[in-house]
Amino acid sequence: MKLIIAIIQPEKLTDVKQALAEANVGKMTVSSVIGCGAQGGYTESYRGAEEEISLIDKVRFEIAVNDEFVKPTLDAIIKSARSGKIGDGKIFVVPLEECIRVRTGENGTVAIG
Amino acid sequence: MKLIIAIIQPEKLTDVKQALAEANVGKMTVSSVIGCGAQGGYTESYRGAEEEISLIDKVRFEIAVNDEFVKPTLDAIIKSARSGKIGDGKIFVVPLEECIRVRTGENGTVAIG
Amino acid sequence: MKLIIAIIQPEKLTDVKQALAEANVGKMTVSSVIGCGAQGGYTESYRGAEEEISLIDKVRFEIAVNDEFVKPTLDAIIKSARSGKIGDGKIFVVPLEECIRVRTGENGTVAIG
Amino acid sequence: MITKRRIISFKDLYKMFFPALLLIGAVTNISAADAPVAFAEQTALDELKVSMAVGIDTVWVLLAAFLVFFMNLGFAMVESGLCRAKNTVNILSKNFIVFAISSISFYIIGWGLMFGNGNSFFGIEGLFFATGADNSPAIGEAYKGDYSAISWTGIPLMAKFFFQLVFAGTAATIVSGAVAERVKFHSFIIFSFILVAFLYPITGHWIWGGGWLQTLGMWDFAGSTVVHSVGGWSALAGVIVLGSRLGKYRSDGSVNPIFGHNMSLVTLGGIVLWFGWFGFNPGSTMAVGDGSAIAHIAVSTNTAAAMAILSSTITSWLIQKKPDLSMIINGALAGLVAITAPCAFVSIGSSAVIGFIAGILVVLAVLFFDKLKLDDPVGALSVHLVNGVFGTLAVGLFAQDKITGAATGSGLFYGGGFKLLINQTIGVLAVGAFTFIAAFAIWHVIKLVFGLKVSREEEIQGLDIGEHGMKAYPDFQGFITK
Amino acid sequence: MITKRRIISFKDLYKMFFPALLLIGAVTNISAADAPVAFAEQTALDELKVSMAVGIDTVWVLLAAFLVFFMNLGFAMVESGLCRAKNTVNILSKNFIVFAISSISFYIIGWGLMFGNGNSFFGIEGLFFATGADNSPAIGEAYKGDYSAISWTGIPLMAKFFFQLVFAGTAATIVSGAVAERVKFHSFIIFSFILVAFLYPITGHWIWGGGWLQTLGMWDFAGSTVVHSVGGWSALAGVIVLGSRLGKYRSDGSVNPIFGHNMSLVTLGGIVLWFGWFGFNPGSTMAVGDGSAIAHIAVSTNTAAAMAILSSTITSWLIQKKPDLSMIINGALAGLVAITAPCAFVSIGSSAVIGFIAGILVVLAVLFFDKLKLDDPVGALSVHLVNGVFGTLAVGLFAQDKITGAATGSGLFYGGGFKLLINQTIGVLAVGAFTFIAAFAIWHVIKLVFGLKVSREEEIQGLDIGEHGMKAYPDFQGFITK
Amino acid sequence: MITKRRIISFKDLYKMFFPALLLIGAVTNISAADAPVAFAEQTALDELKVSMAVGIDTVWVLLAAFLVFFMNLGFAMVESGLCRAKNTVNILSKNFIVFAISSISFYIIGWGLMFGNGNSFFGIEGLFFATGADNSPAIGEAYKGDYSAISWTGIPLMAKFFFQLVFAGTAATIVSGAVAERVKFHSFIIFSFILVAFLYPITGHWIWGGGWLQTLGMWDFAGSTVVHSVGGWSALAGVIVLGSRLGKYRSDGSVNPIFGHNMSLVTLGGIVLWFGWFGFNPGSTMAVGDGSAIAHIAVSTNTAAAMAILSSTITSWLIQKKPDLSMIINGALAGLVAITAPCAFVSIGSSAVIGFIAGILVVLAVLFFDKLKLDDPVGALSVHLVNGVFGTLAVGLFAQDKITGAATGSGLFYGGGFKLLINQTIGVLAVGAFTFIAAFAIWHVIKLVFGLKVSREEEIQGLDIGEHGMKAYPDFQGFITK
Ligand SMILES: Nc1ncnc2c1ncn2[C@@H]1O[C@H](COP(=O)(O)OP(=O)(O)O)[C@@H](O)[C@H]1O
Ligand SMILES: Nc1ncnc2c1ncn2[C@@H]1O[C@H](COP(=O)(O)OP(=O)(O)O)[C@@H](O)[C@H]1O
Ligand SMILES: Nc1ncnc2c1ncn2[C@@H]1O[C@H](COP(=O)(O)OP(=O)(O)O)[C@@H](O)[C@H]1O
Repeated sequence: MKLIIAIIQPEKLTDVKQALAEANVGKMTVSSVIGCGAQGGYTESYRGAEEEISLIDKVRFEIAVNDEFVKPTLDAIIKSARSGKIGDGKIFVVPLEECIRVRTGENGTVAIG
Repeated sequence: MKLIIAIIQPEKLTDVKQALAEANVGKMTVSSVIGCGAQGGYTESYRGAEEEISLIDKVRFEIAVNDEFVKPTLDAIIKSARSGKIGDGKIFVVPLEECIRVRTGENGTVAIG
Repeated sequence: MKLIIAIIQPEKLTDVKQALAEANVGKMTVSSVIGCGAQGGYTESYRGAEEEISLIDKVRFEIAVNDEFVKPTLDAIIKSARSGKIGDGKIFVVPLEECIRVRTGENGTVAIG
Repeated sequence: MITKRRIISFKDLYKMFFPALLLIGAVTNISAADAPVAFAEQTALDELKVSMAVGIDTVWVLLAAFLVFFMNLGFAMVESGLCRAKNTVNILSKNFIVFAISSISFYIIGWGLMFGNGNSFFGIEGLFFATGADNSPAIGEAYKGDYSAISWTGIPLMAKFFFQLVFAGTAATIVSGAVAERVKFHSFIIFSFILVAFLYPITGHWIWGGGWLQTLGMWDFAGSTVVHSVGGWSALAGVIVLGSRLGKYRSDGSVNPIFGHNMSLVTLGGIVLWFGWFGFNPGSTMAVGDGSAIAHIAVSTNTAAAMAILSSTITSWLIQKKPDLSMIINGALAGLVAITAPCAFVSIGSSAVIGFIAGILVVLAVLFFDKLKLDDPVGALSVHLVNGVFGTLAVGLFAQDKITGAATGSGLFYGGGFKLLINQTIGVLAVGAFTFIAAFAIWHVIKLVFGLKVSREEEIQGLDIGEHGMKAYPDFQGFITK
Repeated sequence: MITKRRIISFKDLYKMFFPALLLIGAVTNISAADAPVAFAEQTALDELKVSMAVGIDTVWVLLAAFLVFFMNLGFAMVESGLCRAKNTVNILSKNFIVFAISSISFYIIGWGLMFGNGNSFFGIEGLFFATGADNSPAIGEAYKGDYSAISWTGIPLMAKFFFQLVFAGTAATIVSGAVAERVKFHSFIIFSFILVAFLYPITGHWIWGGGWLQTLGMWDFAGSTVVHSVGGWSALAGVIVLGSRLGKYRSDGSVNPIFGHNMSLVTLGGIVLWFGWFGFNPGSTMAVGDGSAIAHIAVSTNTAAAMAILSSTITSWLIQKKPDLSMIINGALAGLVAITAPCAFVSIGSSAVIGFIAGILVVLAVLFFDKLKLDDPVGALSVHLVNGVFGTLAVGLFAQDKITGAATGSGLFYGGGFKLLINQTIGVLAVGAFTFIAAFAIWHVIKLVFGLKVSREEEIQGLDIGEHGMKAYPDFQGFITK
Repeated sequence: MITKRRIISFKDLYKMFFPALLLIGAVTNISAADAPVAFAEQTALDELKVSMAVGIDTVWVLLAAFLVFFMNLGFAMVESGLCRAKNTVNILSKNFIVFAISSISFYIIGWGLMFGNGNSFFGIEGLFFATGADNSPAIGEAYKGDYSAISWTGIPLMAKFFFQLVFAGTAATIVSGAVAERVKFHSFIIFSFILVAFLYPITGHWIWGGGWLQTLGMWDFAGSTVVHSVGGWSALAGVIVLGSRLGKYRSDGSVNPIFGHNMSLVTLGGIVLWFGWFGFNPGSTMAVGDGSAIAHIAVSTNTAAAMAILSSTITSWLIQKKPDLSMIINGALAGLVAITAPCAFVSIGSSAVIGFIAGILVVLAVLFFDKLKLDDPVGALSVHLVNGVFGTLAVGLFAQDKITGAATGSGLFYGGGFKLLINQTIGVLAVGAFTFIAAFAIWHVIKLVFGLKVSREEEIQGLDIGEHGMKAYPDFQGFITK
């Protein structure tokens, strides 16, 4: 089992969700983050003082999947989140040792979906 | 050492915190997320247009624990977060290679608590 | 490759970002969390009712780095986030199996930076 | 109401005399003094005097009414600000629609029940749609029509109606806050309609419409009882029938604070209400006269509010260890509610004392109602019920006969003995008993027929999604990427 | 405007007579009845009468003007609340600066074009800076100056100017909401200047400035057409030229809801607008007289708003399954816009019917414009255009001759036949055609010269950062650690 | 103040004459023309005239006072909106309670010090609780009482008191914003009490209470100096003694922007203040007369605000590259402050120029104070101090003798030479020196006795938790799951 963490552009949220659904990945946890990378930021100006904002709004996906789902999930995300512009984001894959469904207490691969 | 990630229903936050305390797990990081899974969403309607909201508010726990604490922590969460209804959430366990306490620079198992 | 997760005091955000830049770590994802640990909370009082707030605002860094960058990154964070007071925070290091740049599809160590 | 007829009879004498004169052609006390030759000019002068006064008085009453209307904003902001974000759309909707409901129900029958000529208990003539016979702005003897009880003011019928309408609307908005965050939208609408169509006008008739309390000599200048405590009693009944919000009281019986979501809105609302009160109290003269009464009332009203802010700040500081803004704002409103009945009958000094007491009362009342597990998210009971009662009784304590013209007789502290205080107490008890029992029954019927409380799930998710399918702050609740 | 001159001529007769008399020294109908000896006193009496009236009327008109000015807050809050947080600074800036623009452009030339003596189409005399010859407060025959069309009210020139200015400002703010979340800041400013300097005054001259529609006998008491539909037509042209917001319409053609970010502000704005309307409509008498007209108008205005709230709630409940607060508030405004033209010409009962219809119309119109893919974030078209037109036609249907004094003749439903309805229709069509075409051309020119829509990237990031370099709620958008 | 006595003496002549006449039984200039037989009617006429005027004037002054009171909302919203969410409850609390403090302190002694008969420096008679001898509404010669300096207006004492009270309150609210986000709650309360009880009334006495500046011939119609610069000087002293907010200035000396948390509230507040200014300036006539003065003032006030918005927008656009809404709103207020002194003494054209300059000044001043590391979160110094001074001097430059009746003599640009300008300058310097030094001393004493600034930890966590134990927006700050 793997835990897939993907950082994408906010406006891609629905597309990615869509694409994941088509890849039969229907369960995920999403959060609002700010990120900094190659993408240039912008300047905010207030009452004559300026500030360079380099942390830009992004959306973070956290998806636990069984090994056979890793590839399709990654492909779905890449396909749907890519605009080709700097700032498209990253995907990280972390080993997942255990997964438990709170409702039933089931664990392991059956608990993921 | 393990990093335990738990996604639960917002209204269970205090109960889970309570249960963890009783299990002598007093340190944690919590964040606000939205999640999608088996639980059905709801429809928002605005000025005649409708939208299906499938990403529902959840609370995310991130708890680093030493191995002997994994079981009690999981049990505490399951016990306290379970309502038996769809949407109760998931727990993920990820291997934790290192843990450092910023204040002191201590690391490893001593730094966790 | 490692995924470094750091929880710090909000007011240290700019310092840490600064220090990371100096350590040539320019890419990161940041989020707003609340945490509970040794640091004491405070009491909120409203219309005669009181509540003990033990979950305090923190900032969470998530940084994917290649192995040779782990040490400098940790040092940079510790150095810049430390105030010596309880509540300074924690750093967690998790194994990172894969990293993909959405824009290009590149993966592995090249995709991190 | 007698209150005001007296004010007039002492302050705007001419008003009582000349119209009569103009109609029955008698000789006025003034022109009597002059040579007959001057008579023609004299009457011309009188005519002018009256016609001018009608214009000025109408402008004053309408502008005051606009200010009172504006209090709807104050209530909407205070009440939504003191509740949670997830219930904001619902509270705003209730407060926005409730004045529309009031406008219609008061127009259909409320006005007639309250001011129509009738028996000691309710109006009978000109009952529907304010369309009874009426020769306003004729006043006093000269008035011929179905609404004699309010014929002491020389303004057009529609001006009288509109001014009274905005008062009726206020009573209904009071209830909205107390039952917030759990009441079903349509059930609240139904109750509001009944309140303004029947409950409010009936007790209003007793005190302002020529009913038995007015005859008895119970004085309520601008409505501590007629408006505020009536709203308060109805709210109390609602809170009891409805029960408290989920999680308000911990298993150990202690109170779990449910924080209001927006103190900026609460403060905004508080200042708007204070502003509107300058229409509510001074406007209740419904005549300008020589201006001294309205000026006095403006100052007594403001002084009471100011003192109540100080005393509620101190009380909250002492009890809660830190000054609680929500308590301070409740304090200001408490002072305003308390001075509403006595504002024209007491000295500025007395208004300061009344305000000071009100500010302490409201803080203690909030804690008290929570002890009783009566869950009132916005403090409506502490502000409008407790201080509506206190303000009405305060007349019996602090009144100074004719201080602005009204022959109230003096209160206990000014050598008037217990007479006035007893009348006030009778009024408080009678109105309280009637309104509470009737409201209690109505809430129950509504509960049986339509249901009253939303489901546990809806309460957790919030009434905004449940009742309206939308959020108040979509960009800040959860997050949106549009 | 004739409307009002008639009101005066029937209700404040003396106003038309005495000043003339005072100047030409003739004998008045009243003093004529008296013995010559009484003459001196009589004139003194007349002088007093007039001088008093000037004071009262000026106070009334200025206070009403302040209320109308305050509507700027209402528009700013409703419009920003119905848009997204990321565009809030931009919308607020537009609404805040637009009244400044209007103040200047109306002062420079707008007032002159609208009220200056001229031909049937626009004013010519005293064109610039409201500095034409003028002997206000003299009225009727006695008036000598460049602004005869508005000489029916006996107040100082600056009072007339200020009251008309706040109306002009309203027309411009209407446009702001419809083009929100995508229009370039400076392009909007330019359009607003032109609108208030030329478009608004020209059609205004037709109806209120002695132009051809006024002569024809088209009646618009407080501006359903002059103010609201003119704003609406300009907005419609803007929406068409500008195109819709990114992502408003899904590929499948369905509508993607773009939620307003702050329902508390929307409600606040709605109540403020309702409050301001009590200056807008009753104030348009521009004279107090015996107060009966302004009282009637206050009640008809409020009744229409109340009924519109109920009907829009019901309609929205039926169509959307749950009552949508944004629709209910649009409903209230729809009722107010619809009653603006007829408020002084119809009975309270009729105003209830007009309001009820307006509330239904506005909900259907919102759905309708979305079907046409005309993207109007705040419903400005449905409120101001659709109901501005409806309200103007309603005069032709519900008018009752002289109900508050104005000799409108009766409408279709009151035995007046089609005459009035036809005049109203001509007015609606003429003003609509002229304003829409002119506005359409102007928007196009601005588009070519300065550009109209911000870039896709800026629209995604939000106009606040793009146009102003700042956020409206930095502590809640993303997060800040200062 | 002389200002106003003159206005009256030129515009409402009868007011100065008849009451005297009524009391000393002399023959008026008018009745003199008539046959003695007409005398009786004449006096009756005069009586009526006066009694009517008292009513109208009282209504006008009270309604204007209500508008000025409402400015408290404007200040509360502008100031809290320009600060951070974590300090909102504290700022709202300060602004809400400060008017209560003012009401009490001005009632206890402020009024007496300011308007009581006394020497050139402060009032002595009728010092406490506004309870001195007084036979208002008698005016001029006819007035017998302790408050002669304000006997030029014929309204009841309580109306005079209330109008002056709301002005005093304004001065105190100005300070609140400048010291925001770091001052201890109770220390601020103490300062406010002293300011309104002593500082404000003393300089007020100099200019409006019959003091030496009034005698000298220094003119401040509605309070650019008396109210705004006094508030500004007190704020400046506070800012210096208090020091800047944590992290406002970077180690490299550059300014670290600390964003205001809610631009919607700031805009709301800005419009409310503009609205309230229509009571502040036109209301300061404290009499209606023939309405021409109040109409002129309404337009000059509005024109200055509009021009200031344009010039501040342009300036901010040029300097900051993008138009900064917070600067534009400061601009509007700057224009209003600047026109406060001259509004009744200058032409509409001049008011446009004054406003335009004010809008530029305020933007430059904001940048300037930041250069000096004087940390003023809301721009109170730039708006009220800088433009209060500028507006007062503008009288010396743009005044046109008797333009609305007041014999100010003409300013430098209208052939009056330097005389008036010198008087104005003396006034500015004297009031500035006295207020700044006194305020500086008081702030220091408070600092020593009670402490002034909250701890570093509290400043980081926010004063809402530190001083009040609650958050302003609990559902949006961090997150709540209730
Ligand atoms: N090494 C990293 N660790 C954590 N987050 C990263 C890392 N690299 C990129 N990100 C996230 O991905 C986002 C996009 O990265 P960026 O470098 O701007 O674009 P691109 O990936 O196309 O080069 C960043 O804003 C950040 O949130
Ligand atoms: N595979 C997964 N990856 C990430 N988050 C998940 C996953 N499965 C469930 N979740 C989180 O758990 C929440 C509850 O899951 P859901 O399927 O709705 O209920 P249940 O776990 O009882 O079946 C989801 O909203 C989501 O946030
Ligand atoms: N075991 C843990 N798991 C997850 N988060 C932790 C853990 N320990 C500490 N944290 C995070 O670090 C923050 C600071 O920890 P705390 O114990 O208060 O200070 P210190 O680390 O200096 O002892 C906490 O608020 C919490 O967010």
